[in-house]
Amino acid sequence: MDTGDTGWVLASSALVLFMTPGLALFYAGMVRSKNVLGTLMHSFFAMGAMSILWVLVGYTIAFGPDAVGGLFGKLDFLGFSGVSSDAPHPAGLGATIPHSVFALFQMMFAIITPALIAGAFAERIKFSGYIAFISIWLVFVYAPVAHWVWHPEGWLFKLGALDFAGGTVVHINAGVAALAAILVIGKRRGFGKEAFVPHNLTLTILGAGILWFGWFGFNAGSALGANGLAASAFLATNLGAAAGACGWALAEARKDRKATTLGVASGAVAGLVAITPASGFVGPMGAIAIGLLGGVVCSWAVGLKFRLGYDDSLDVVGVHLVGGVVGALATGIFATAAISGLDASAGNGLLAGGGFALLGKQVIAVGVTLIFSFVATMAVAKLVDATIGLRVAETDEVTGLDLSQHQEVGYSLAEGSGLSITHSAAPVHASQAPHPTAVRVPQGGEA
Amino acid sequence: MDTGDTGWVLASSALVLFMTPGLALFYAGMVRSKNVLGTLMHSFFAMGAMSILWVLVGYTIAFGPDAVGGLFGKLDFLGFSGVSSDAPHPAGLGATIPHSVFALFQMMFAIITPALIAGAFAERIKFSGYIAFISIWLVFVYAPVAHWVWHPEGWLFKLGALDFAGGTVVHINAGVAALAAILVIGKRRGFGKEAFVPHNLTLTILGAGILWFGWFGFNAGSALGANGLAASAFLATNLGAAAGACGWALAEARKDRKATTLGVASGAVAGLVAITPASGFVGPMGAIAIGLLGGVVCSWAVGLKFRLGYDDSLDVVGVHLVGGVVGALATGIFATAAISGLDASAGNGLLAGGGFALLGKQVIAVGVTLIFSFVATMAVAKLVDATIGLRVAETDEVTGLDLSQHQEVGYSLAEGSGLSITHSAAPVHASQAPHPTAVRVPQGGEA
Amino acid sequence: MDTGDTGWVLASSALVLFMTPGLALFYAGMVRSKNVLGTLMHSFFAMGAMSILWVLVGYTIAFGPDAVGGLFGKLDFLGFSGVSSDAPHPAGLGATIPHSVFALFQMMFAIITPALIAGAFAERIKFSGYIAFISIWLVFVYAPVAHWVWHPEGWLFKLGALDFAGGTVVHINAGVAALAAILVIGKRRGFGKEAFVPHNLTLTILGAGILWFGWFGFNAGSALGANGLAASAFLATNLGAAAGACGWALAEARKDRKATTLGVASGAVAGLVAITPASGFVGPMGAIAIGLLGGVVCSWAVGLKFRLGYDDSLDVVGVHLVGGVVGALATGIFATAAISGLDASAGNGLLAGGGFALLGKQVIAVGVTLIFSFVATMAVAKLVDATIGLRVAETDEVTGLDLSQHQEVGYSLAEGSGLSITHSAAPVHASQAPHPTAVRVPQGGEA
Amino acid sequence: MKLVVAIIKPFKLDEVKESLEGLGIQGMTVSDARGFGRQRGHTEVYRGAEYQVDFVPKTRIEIAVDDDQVDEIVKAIVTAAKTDSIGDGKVWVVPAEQVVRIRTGEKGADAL
Amino acid sequence: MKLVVAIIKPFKLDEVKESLEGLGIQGMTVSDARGFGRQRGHTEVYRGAEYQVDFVPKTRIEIAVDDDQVDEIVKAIVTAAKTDSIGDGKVWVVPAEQVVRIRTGEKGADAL
Amino acid sequence: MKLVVAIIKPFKLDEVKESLEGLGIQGMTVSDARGFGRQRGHTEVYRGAEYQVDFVPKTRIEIAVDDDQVDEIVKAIVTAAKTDSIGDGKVWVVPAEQVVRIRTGEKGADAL
Ligand SMILES: Nc1ncnc2c1ncn2[C@@H]1O[C@H](COP(=O)(O)OP(=O)(O)O)[C@@H](O)[C@H]1O
Ligand SMILES: Nc1ncnc2c1ncn2[C@@H]1O[C@H](COP(=O)(O)OP(=O)(O)O)[C@@H](O)[C@H]1O
Ligand SMILES: Nc1ncnc2c1ncn2[C@@H]1O[C@H](COP(=O)(O)OP(=O)(O)O)[C@@H](O)[C@H]1O
Repeated sequence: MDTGDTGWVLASSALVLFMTPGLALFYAGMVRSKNVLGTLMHSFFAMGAMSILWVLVGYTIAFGPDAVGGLFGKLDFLGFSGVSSDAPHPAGLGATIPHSVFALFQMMFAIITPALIAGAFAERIKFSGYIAFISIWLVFVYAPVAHWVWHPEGWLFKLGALDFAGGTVVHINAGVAALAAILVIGKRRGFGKEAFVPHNLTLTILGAGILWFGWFGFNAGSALGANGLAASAFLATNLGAAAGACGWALAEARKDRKATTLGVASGAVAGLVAITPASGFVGPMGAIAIGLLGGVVCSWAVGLKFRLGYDDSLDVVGVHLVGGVVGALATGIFATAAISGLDASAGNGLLAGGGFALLGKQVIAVGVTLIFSFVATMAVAKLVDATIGLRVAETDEVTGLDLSQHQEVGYSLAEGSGLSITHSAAPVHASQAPHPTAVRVPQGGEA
Repeated sequence: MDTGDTGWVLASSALVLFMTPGLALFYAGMVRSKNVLGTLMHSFFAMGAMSILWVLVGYTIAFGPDAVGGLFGKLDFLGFSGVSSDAPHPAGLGATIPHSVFALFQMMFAIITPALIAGAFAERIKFSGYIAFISIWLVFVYAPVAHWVWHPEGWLFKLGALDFAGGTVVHINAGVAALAAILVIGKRRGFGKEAFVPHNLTLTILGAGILWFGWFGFNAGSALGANGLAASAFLATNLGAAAGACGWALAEARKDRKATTLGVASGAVAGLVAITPASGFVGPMGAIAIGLLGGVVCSWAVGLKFRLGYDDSLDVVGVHLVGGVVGALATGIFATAAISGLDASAGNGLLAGGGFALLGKQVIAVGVTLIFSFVATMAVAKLVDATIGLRVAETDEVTGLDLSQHQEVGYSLAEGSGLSITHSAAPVHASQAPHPTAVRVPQGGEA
Repeated sequence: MDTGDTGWVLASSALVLFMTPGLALFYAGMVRSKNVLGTLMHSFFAMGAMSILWVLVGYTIAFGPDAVGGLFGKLDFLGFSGVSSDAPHPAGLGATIPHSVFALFQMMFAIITPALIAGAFAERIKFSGYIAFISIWLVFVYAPVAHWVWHPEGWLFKLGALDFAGGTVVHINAGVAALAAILVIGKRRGFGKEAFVPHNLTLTILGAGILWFGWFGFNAGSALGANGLAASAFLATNLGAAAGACGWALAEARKDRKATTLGVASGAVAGLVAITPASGFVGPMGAIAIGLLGGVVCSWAVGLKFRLGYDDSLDVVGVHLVGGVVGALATGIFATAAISGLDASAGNGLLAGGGFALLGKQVIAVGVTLIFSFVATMAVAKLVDATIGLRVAETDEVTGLDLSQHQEVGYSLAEGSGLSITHSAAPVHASQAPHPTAVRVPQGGEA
Repeated sequence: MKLVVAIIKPFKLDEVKESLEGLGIQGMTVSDARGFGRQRGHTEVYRGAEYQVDFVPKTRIEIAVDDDQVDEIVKAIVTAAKTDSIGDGKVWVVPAEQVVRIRTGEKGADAL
Repeated sequence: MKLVVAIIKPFKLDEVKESLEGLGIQGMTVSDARGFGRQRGHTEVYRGAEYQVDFVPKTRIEIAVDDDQVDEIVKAIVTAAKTDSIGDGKVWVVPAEQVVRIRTGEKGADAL
Repeated sequence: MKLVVAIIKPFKLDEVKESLEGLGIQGMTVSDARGFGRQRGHTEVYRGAEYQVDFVPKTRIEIAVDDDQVDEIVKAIVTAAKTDSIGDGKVWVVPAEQVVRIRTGEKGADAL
């Protein structure tokens, strides 16, 4: 066990965990204020439920010894049994770090991926339905795909498809799941007619900053050590984000001569999404190209929902699905064995003289993930919708998720004093005040 | 000196320092907007004053060579003299890292612990009195307890009581100090009659996210190296937080079928508090159990203040005292020598076949800390109250701490333009404008 | 390559990158709400543009093999060509870490330094002009100064002037550039007559917390390894910040008996600025002294703008220029070879018995940087002003940067529903709604 | 001249505005308000403590109009703002002795 | 019909509301305002620069009432809102020519 | 007694306030409003989608005054609030049947 490698992957794990509160803010700033808490909750609760589910069963399906044909893992690591802190993962995932460090690093990916989906059906999903949906999705959709792509015996891994830090497993997977889910859940009341504008972009910009920061752990941590590979992944990550921000801004500037703050933040995220699968395989120039591509293409893709008429509230499809596909394919184009240290046959993309071999594998990996995740997610969504229900009642949607799902409001800035209190002691429910009143307005709520 | 271990503890120190701004936000979001800055100030100023006090005198009392009977340290490290950057702590605290790294890591704990207390008397404490209170408290209450528990010659350490990262030293200590302090300071005007609702929960959720992130440094950093122990502490920390969030949410759901965002954030913190003393001693399942326990018990404990009638503004007693006790005792139940590497006699709790030996020691450590900290804090609070004064004037409380203590307001969102300025040059005080005016409303203030 | 050192510098690079979103918030909270996004954008866009510019050309000018007389580097590293991930920087900058790690660590400095300047001309600069200004400035002002001071063949380096982490290169450089720029751009409409008060100090406090956190990477990362030097730089950084916070608060308390939250946050930043050049050269007591000095002097310096009549919106001159000079000179006074490990002749300042030798060199370095940066920046500003233009139209300034430069508003907290939407599909521009309306008020905008 | 004041549900503002524009109304002034009435408020829960909020968000519209337009305007507002559920709000009319347009100093009907 | 408008200190709203409910008042509309008057404002300090704020937060209450109730309502408000310290505020009464309940179209007293 | 209501551009509040103080006006009540009228609003763009905002921020001033002061006050407001650009706003006057100072119970002119 190398202390330097172990320390770096531990630090990276903390960074990736921190991405989820970042995502919470990034998303929450874009919804209307009456849904700010409900949106924060989608990410925050995932930190709770997904962590536990991962330990109990998710991890072993993804990274347990292959059960059959590279499709999913055996249950050896159920409840993290046999996940040692003294020895590495038996299959050599992170040969210089304890198995438990690899497992907890992966846990952070299992938290944020389901949380990413939540942006698509923001402002209208039922909280109980949401929990059921992401829980089933983690086990039956995320874990298997992770096994295919990242486990040495996974069938896409053996095929030779490259995904350094989660282009297919995380972004395409979450993005297409988002599409399937919103087709089941339907549009928000007033979509396309009413204006749904971000209620607090300072949260969104801060969230984007936290995502950028945490993404260094996401990508450079995926080197599973503090080595040269981590260094080039780190560099590529920063350049992907930077180029994505510039790309989106340029696209906006070309269109109406004004770059927007939300655009630049969105572009950074799009660039990060695009560079994720490629981060350990490309050099600085390749990273800049991929980031630019991600920013420009996604800035166009977010408009599709209005044209095609699906309600992807916070553009999970436009940014994560589209950006993920851009990145996965670009990996087949820009990958350079000289950077990744893979042998030329496996690590060289089109421009590095590897021909179409790698690109072809990338196409297969993308296609398979798209189909499997779409179909499987559709099934999960329909199941939950038919049982617990995925959609809030119309009046609850009008009132907002904060009050209808959580009995809270996000902001009480101009609150007066002298409000009465219904009752104080937590468990008691009888009113203690004859005329209980409160003069505060639930921000953004409706009469 | 091992660079990997040193790097990890440095990174952990940064993470722990970052917890205090996180705490500032966590607390500030829950107060009324007229007190938002005063509450942020409690944490932020502690980063200033406590750092210096720690270097000057606090550290040597806690970690200097034992003076007498394991009660406190000698003054050898006064002003950090003799705290080397080339050699480890003489008593072998962190054998592979420089002494200065251990000392600065501990400095971060000495910052946040007093800041934790501030949540209890939020919205009514005088700033000057607050500074005096936490300064004296750090030296005469925190430092000695740290010596007892963490110094190899500390009497509780020698007794064999276990506290991996601060269940007794930090959370029970701060929690009971909070109780003592509010008994001296008294309730907020209107407590139990007026509604004191959080003014901006986005700050609180962000704060909780930062706390979760920083807590990895707090617990896994306490392994003082990037090793297997750090790995299992890191894992336990994430699971404690996750289970705490789920536990609180479940308790709420059982009660009125709605989980709240504030509840989930509070549960995560409660879980983190509970897992802190146990983090290096328990496996994943133990960590989940302790986190759940912490979340459920604290969700009930926060109601006590209304029943018993003490005004613990932000539930420091309900979360840190109660959660700390839960964790300290649970350590005696779930501790497993196989995880911590201690020998069976010292490291096995009840369920690991260690019998009641360890649990008994934990009970003693908890009891002693409760009594000492309560009595000593009561004395400190009464002293400060009798001299400088701890409580703001009633009109200042009505106006809010922001204006009355700091002459600022937190938010001026809808500010108009064209305000006149009394005077510009910082040091001058004579008015330069005949009719100085400003059309902005101090948010949440009162006429 | 040492994994511990590499991991620490990678972690530090992430921390320094995170400072820029922190700076964005720190600044954005202090402007009027109609400029909040424009101000966030100044920092955020720098993360994009400066990263790319650094890779393409900035880095090689700063850290390429010396071209002539220690003035600037050769173009060997154009586009990061020859920046290896397996071998260290040829000139031995970071002998135990890959060259690419050193290069990306430095990239983060190249992002935040131009962003620092933006605080001076906040609320009135044209976005296009801003981009042009910082781009030219990075290449022609920042990169050369970095070469002089930090490249082993840089002429100030060879002179023996000490700047551990950027007192001259970053803070004095940005501070004096700010002064030059605002002399070209001019004052905000209403400066000195209207009241420009911070619109959301919670952002500013959070930003200060993030800056403090990230600054550990900035200073301790500059040790380029996880060693004793990093340890003492880390310690000095925290003490500088702490003492700065206390210093500013004390100065306020002396003046009108009230310490302000903004003052404490500003003091922490001032202390961090002051300790930056000295962080690797001084012990804890020296660090406290320098931090105090920074806090007190800057708390006075921020008043100068009103006396002398220049409009330094967010006090970049008062904090970064003045604080930077304080720190650079203090390095000549408090530096101790025993801490830095330099030989006595080079590393001992006045108080350590080194006489005036070092102090003299510091004076030269400061003076040269002041003159060069002022003149060069003045030229850049005038050039951009004469071509693209630096200042927004008066009506745009009145409307605010958010709407006039980016067509966005920061907050829509009390938004009603039922707004119509002009058109949905991103690229289409014709109105689709007969009577498009929206009942939301652009916060802080004007009629 | 009269002053018509309407208290409506916020999400109805658009429809009201459009129907008034239909009547050739050139301007109006709107502000946020909160109403107390037959319509119930809601409950909030923070850390187990329950709070009853009796006030609900409303939008207040003020329109200065010529006497002869009052009735059609009131009718238009009532029609556009109606949801038939409790809390739809009120309209009242107050006499305005003079109305001036600041920009031009025009008085009475010309000021509208 | 009359319209009673009261400008009070925000923290007095509750007491005023309760005493009005005592008189059988079924509804009212409230909004945030800021007042300028004899009551002094406060000073704010940011980075050493001092700012004087002359306006203080107030709450504005509007109640449409039947003519015969006006006096008792005004009295009730004055009693409930009084703190005897400067800045307690004002109450004024304006004639209302008609009042309509949007939901039902009811007019006059029935609309309340 | 009369009630003078003015809708002005927010950044003009200061000048209006000062000129009223010049007339010996002791108090006023101000609130935020948004106006719809001849003055155009603005466009916002989020992720490529464009939104038209027709309402512009305005400030609403209410002043209870003695009958004989009405004209000079209206004139003073019009003069101070004028920028000669569209959107300067309106002033209207409404009869006030009584005005009471809460603190003292004083009525009429004494209440001001
Ligand atoms: N007497 C009144 N004076 C002023 N406003 C009133 C009065 N009664 C009701 N309102 C306003 O009208 C709104 C709707 O009244 P409410 O009684 O809830 O429903 P409805 O008008 O449909 O019977 C209230 O929220 C309040 O803003
Ligand atoms: N002439 C006026 N017209 C409208 N509102 C007024 C007037 N005078 C005072 N007010 C309102 O009444 C509030 C209290 O008035 P003030 O003079 O401060 O105290 P008091 O009414 O106790 O003498 C002011 O803040 C303002 O909102
Ligand atoms: N009929 C009206 N009733 C109430 N307020 C009005 C009316 N017409 C205009 N206003 C207010 O006056 C403001 C300015 O009116 P506008 O037509 O834009 O410019 P101008 O008054 O210069 O012609 C509007 O924003 C609105 O707040």
